[in-house]
Amino acid sequence: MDFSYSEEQQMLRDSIGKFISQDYDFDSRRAIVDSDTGYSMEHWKTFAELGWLTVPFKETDGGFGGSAVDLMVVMEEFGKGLLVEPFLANTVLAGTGLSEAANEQQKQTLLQPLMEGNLQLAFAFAEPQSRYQLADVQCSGQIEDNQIVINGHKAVVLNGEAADKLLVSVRTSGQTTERHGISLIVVDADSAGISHRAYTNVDGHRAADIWFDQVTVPVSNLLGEADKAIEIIEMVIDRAALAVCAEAVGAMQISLERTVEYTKIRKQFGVTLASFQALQHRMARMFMEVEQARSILLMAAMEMDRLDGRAPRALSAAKSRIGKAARKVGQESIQIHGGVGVTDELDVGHYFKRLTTIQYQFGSTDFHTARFAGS
Amino acid sequence: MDFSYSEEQQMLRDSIGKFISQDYDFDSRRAIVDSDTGYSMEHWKTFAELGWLTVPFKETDGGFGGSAVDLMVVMEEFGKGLLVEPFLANTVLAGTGLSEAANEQQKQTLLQPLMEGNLQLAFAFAEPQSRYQLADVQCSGQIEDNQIVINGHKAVVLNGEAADKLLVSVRTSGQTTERHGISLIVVDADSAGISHRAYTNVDGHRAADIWFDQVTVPVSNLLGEADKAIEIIEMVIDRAALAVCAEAVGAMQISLERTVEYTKIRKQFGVTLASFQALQHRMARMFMEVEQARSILLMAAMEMDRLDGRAPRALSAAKSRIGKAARKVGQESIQIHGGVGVTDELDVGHYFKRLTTIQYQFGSTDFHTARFAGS
Amino acid sequence: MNIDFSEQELAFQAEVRAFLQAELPAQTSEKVKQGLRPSKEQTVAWQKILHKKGWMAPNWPVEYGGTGWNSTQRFIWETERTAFGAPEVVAFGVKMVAPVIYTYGNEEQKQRFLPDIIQSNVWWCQGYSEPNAGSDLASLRTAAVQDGDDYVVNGTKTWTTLGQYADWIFCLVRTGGPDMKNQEAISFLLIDMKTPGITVSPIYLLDGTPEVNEVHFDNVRVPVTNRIGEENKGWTYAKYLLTHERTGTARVAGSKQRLTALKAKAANTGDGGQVLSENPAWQQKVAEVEIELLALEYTELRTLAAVSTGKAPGPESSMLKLIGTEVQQAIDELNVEMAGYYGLPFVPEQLDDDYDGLMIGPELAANSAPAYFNNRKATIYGGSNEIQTNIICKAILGL
Amino acid sequence: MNIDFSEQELAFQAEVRAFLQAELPAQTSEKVKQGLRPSKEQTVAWQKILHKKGWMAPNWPVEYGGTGWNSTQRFIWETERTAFGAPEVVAFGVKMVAPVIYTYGNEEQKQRFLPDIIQSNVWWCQGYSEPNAGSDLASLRTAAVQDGDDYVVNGTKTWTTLGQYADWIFCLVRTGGPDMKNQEAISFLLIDMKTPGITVSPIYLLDGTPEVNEVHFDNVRVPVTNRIGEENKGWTYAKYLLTHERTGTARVAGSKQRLTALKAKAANTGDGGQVLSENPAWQQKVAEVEIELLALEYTELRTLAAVSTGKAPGPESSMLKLIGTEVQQAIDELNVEMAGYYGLPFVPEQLDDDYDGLMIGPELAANSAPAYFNNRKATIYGGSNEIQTNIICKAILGL
Repeated sequence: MDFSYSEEQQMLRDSIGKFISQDYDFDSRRAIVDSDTGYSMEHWKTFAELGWLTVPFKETDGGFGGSAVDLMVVMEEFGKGLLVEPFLANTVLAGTGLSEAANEQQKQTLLQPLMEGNLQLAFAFAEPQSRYQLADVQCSGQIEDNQIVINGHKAVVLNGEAADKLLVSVRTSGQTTERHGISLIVVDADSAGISHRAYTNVDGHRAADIWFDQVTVPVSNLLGEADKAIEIIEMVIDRAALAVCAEAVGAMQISLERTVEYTKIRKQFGVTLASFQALQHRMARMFMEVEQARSILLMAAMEMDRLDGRAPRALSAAKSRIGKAARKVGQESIQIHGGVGVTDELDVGHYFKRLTTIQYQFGSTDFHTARFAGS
Repeated sequence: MDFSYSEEQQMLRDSIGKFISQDYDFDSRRAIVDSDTGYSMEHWKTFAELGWLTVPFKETDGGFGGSAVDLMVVMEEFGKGLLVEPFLANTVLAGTGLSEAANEQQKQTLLQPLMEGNLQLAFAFAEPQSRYQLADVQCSGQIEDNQIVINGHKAVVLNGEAADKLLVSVRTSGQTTERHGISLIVVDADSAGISHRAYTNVDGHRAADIWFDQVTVPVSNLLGEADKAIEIIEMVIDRAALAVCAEAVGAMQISLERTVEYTKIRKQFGVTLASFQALQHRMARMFMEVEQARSILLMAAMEMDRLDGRAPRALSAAKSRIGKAARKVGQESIQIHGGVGVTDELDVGHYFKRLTTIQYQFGSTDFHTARFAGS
Repeated sequence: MNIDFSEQELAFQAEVRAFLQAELPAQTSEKVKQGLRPSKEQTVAWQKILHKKGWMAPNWPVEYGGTGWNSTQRFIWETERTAFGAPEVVAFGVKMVAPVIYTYGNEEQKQRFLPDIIQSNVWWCQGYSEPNAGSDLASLRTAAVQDGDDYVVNGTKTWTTLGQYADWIFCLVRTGGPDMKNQEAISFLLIDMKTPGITVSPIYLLDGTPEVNEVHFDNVRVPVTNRIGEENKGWTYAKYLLTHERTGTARVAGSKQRLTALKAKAANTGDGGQVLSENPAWQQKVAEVEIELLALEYTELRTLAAVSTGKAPGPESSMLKLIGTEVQQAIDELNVEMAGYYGLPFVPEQLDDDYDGLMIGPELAANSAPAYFNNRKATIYGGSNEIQTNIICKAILGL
Repeated sequence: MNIDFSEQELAFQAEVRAFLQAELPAQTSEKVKQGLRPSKEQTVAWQKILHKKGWMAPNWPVEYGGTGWNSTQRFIWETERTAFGAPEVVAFGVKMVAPVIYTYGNEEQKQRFLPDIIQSNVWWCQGYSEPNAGSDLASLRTAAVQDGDDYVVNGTKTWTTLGQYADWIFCLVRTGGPDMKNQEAISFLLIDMKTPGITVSPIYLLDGTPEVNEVHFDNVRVPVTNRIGEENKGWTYAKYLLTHERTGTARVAGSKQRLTALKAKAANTGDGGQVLSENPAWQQKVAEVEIELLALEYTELRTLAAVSTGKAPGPESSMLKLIGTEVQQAIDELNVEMAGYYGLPFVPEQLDDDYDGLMIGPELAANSAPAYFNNRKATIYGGSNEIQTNIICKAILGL
């Protein structure tokens, strides 16, 4: 057993930490969130240059290594800075899909430019009715004469507006909620028949609802085999869940630090907030939440790298526990700050918002608790 | 809407309060628990003389009035004194069964002596496999030639040893867990074929497991119609659940008082425990638990007296909420007391024990939460 | 002890329902049912309808225009009002400053201010909190120095809810010398927001709305006649008001209405081939909130019953505020959870009355996260829940 | 970063398993698996087997008879030991007084006491707490006054676990004058329980067992040579021991074994025509405890990893104690809940080794409530969880 980071992992962590402290303070982030695109192309290029966009990919594909622990290192640091650049949508979601299912040619035309920062992707898997069941796919893909005709509606697609290409889950056979019959297809975002409504999420990330009306693509745009995509999709979503778990741990750490600092400065009734034992004990509980969250995150990342089939159970344990911690730490950080905590101007509220949305992405706390119990 | 006690209810409450403060202090109670029978026959006669044993019965049957609110008044006071006399087994469980299902002759021979304190009864409804499902009855009652032959095993029968007669639920037709086919039968405790193993429960009450081996009684011992007893049994158990809810509210009030008092006296690190804000806030939470428990108890008792079919839902709300409160208040009272709280010598631990068993009698907290949700 | 309504009470209930049925504007009630705040115009219009009916000020003494309702009637009114989706009246005038005016104000002040309040001609806001004071109201710094017939007020008030709409503000200001104890140095002033030297700047909350404001006073002249009661006795009046404010903060009726809506919606929300309302974890969570609310309803009824027998609303009102806000926030959170992925998009424009574009997400989803974020304030303002806990410790448990 | 065992570690695991398979007495392990305490004889017999194998004192330095295991080996040992139902060694000797003796004792004391501890010839108990002192260890009153070559000890110690079995007791006593600060007036004494003037009286706990005792000292003469280290420096040694004691209090392996047993039993427990393990509310509760325990396991592993790189076990051990005991108590409570009505009967005789009467209730049920009641102590003793929280506040958060 070994709990230490490798030298590469330490360097990676330090370089992201340095970037955030130098180039990604709270005001810079706010300007990015408020900008037209919602992310900084300049930063994105920096990420590519520093090799961060290659982290979750195998060395054979030209990546950094591709371990879950590597991904965890990156996302935890991103969480500390509340980064809104579309790393999750591109590198984690779409990237894992490509890494697992793309053929050599697709890797050349999609994965390579993705790692170089020259291609924007989105992974369109959720639908208005599907909630967290990945096999609940109504979006249809009719295969005929070497073509696939897509119809349907994909919900809350991260990076859905900026994406050049979409990876879309469609039903090519079988009934809604059947595991067999789901396929993944690469679609150009400017194909005829695609319309979308873009928006900013409450956490500052960009997303869009996307409608497909008789969108036609060649069969060669299939990612992996037809009808057999469900396991790929599950791997992608579990990976994304791990990523946001790590992000949450980073965000919680900052929330805790900010709260403890604030209570040491802020006075009420002539003494600092930190001198109230009732608040002290609640902050101690926040600390334990962060530590337990960090522990189960490590467990899940390491289990994921073992490739022995226990990853989904471990991931569900982590998502469930970290969801609980994110809720507690987020809510308490606001409550202990008091009035100023609910204002837009203080960063702690923005950590709270992200800690909230993470609870409901890629399976809610309850969903993963039940999946764990049933496994 | 009226939240005040009637004059009779106030007198009833005061007379029980007086009895407990004069004749039922903690040491007297301990002596009773440690005695052979586990209750005081002298006290029982006093209860009869003061009319307490008639409280839950209709005036037409010679009772005090029989409202759920009346019963609540009695049990809340009993809870304050942790009374172990078999009021719940006799008056509430068996008594409600008789009140609801007995014919005139049975009322004469059973209900009258019960109210007079001259007959000990027990209500044998649970079985080793049944948990909280009242229709899960395997104990069989074969009806043949004006006789019923009973075979089976009843679990944890309150007052099972002292009882002169047992009210037993048996399956006279249908399959296990079927609602139709269950009957209630009066059985002499000394009938041939009955064996039992008696014990004291962890809360100081007496109970027994009882085995029936070809026990034969006349058909006239049926209580109500054959095969149709399930609704009577449900009413009995809901009534008993209300009774222990009220008992819990009384017990919680004392637990809270003892804890608050103790922290005001007990010093640590040179100051009283009461001066630690972290403990203060936890005691405030205990207070709110007791108040919320009292409120929902009132609600359930009043709904039960309306007889419009909403009683089970209201009762489940109360049992669920009061179970939660009993857990919290009991555990916190021990923790805040510290070491002395886990010793046998202090009363607070005994309140904790009773607050624990109440959570698992007549449907656990989870059972009633689910019943509420499904109603 | 019973919970049945009398014949008279049932008749009152019928009257209330008939009134709401006939008079409540549909667009307003729709907005309320979605958990949104009606516009200033919608609010004032509804309050004028209430006044016409004579129901604007149930909390006032009859002599000033109160309804004379007993606690059961008020309970019926709140229950029905909420079920129909009628907006709550804005509290600052009718529920907050008015009781202070009719209790501690002089005859001239009553004549001058109360009619405009009950007729909704004047919008009031509250100037209590200050930057860096938090729940510690007694430590305020906004100073009023007498100069002839006026006070000259300087300082800043914050968390002034809907101050952007307000015509008048009631303020706690420091009139005593620096050697005087805080609580004996404070006066209660009524200030016209149009007075020169007042500027209002919005504070954006986590949901992006400028619901609260900072109000800056720069040499603002306020006639001494606008002071309520005695100089340096303002803390007494404010405390009276704080207790007053806390009753009713349980918002039981509102939470019931929201839970009903939530449950109905969950029965139509997909969840892995089933519906969310059949999911056991969801059921349990909803049941627990519903049960807590049921208990709270009876805790409130018990308190009201005690008040109606002449007892003052005591420290128990702290518990109503505390548990009431916890229940509200639990419902906020259930709404977010129910929305699933559709809790994420922030599309405030689709909440506008005149929005006719494409809707993102199902009903109740669009405002779920913003409402959850915004309403974290509920456990902070009006005396934070920590302060309420301290009150319970001191005043009830004697700790 | 990885969690695989090395070849060497796998070999060690195999050795541990083979040893336990061959040497652990069946009756002892059966008792442990039921959550019961083995008798004194069973405990000592097992500890002598351990000593024969050289595995009695993994926490000791090798020079005194320690195993020299690294943290992974200790983790493997604890996991396997618990899975097989081997009793924990009694901590007072080998884990508590011994480290103080070999760290602060003189050569003669080491020679005299350590062999009897590792060979389980002498049963030790602890004399720290006093009536009315609680978690405030520094405020103790038991006094030792020097008289010639002896101290004369007077006072009372309490919560002395298994003091009825003990041959020796280690005590904190007050040796300094009344003007000296508590923490600079305490010495650490080793006392033979057979010394005249010592009486032991049982304290019955909520489960009816006399697990702890009061130990009274009435002019008890203790040779000055039985003092560890310097006079009035005892607090230093005790603090060292307290930190030492807290690592391992997480009891992760024990809780895992109990959860496994609980889940197996729930699959055979009827629940309304189904089995309890299929009940969604039950599943969720068990899953939450299991997940918490999984996180705690890794929190402990992280701490051990830090220790193995040379860091002292720091204030993080407070968290291990705190969450570890909460998890233990959660499992206690699940056992009671699983028992349903059979959680009620108190039939302690059927837990005896030689009981052959009728059994009331299913396996695990009989001891469920007594164990739950008894183990409420877990969050109180060894420094209450409130004290651990204070340590986290001060030492980690700097509050």
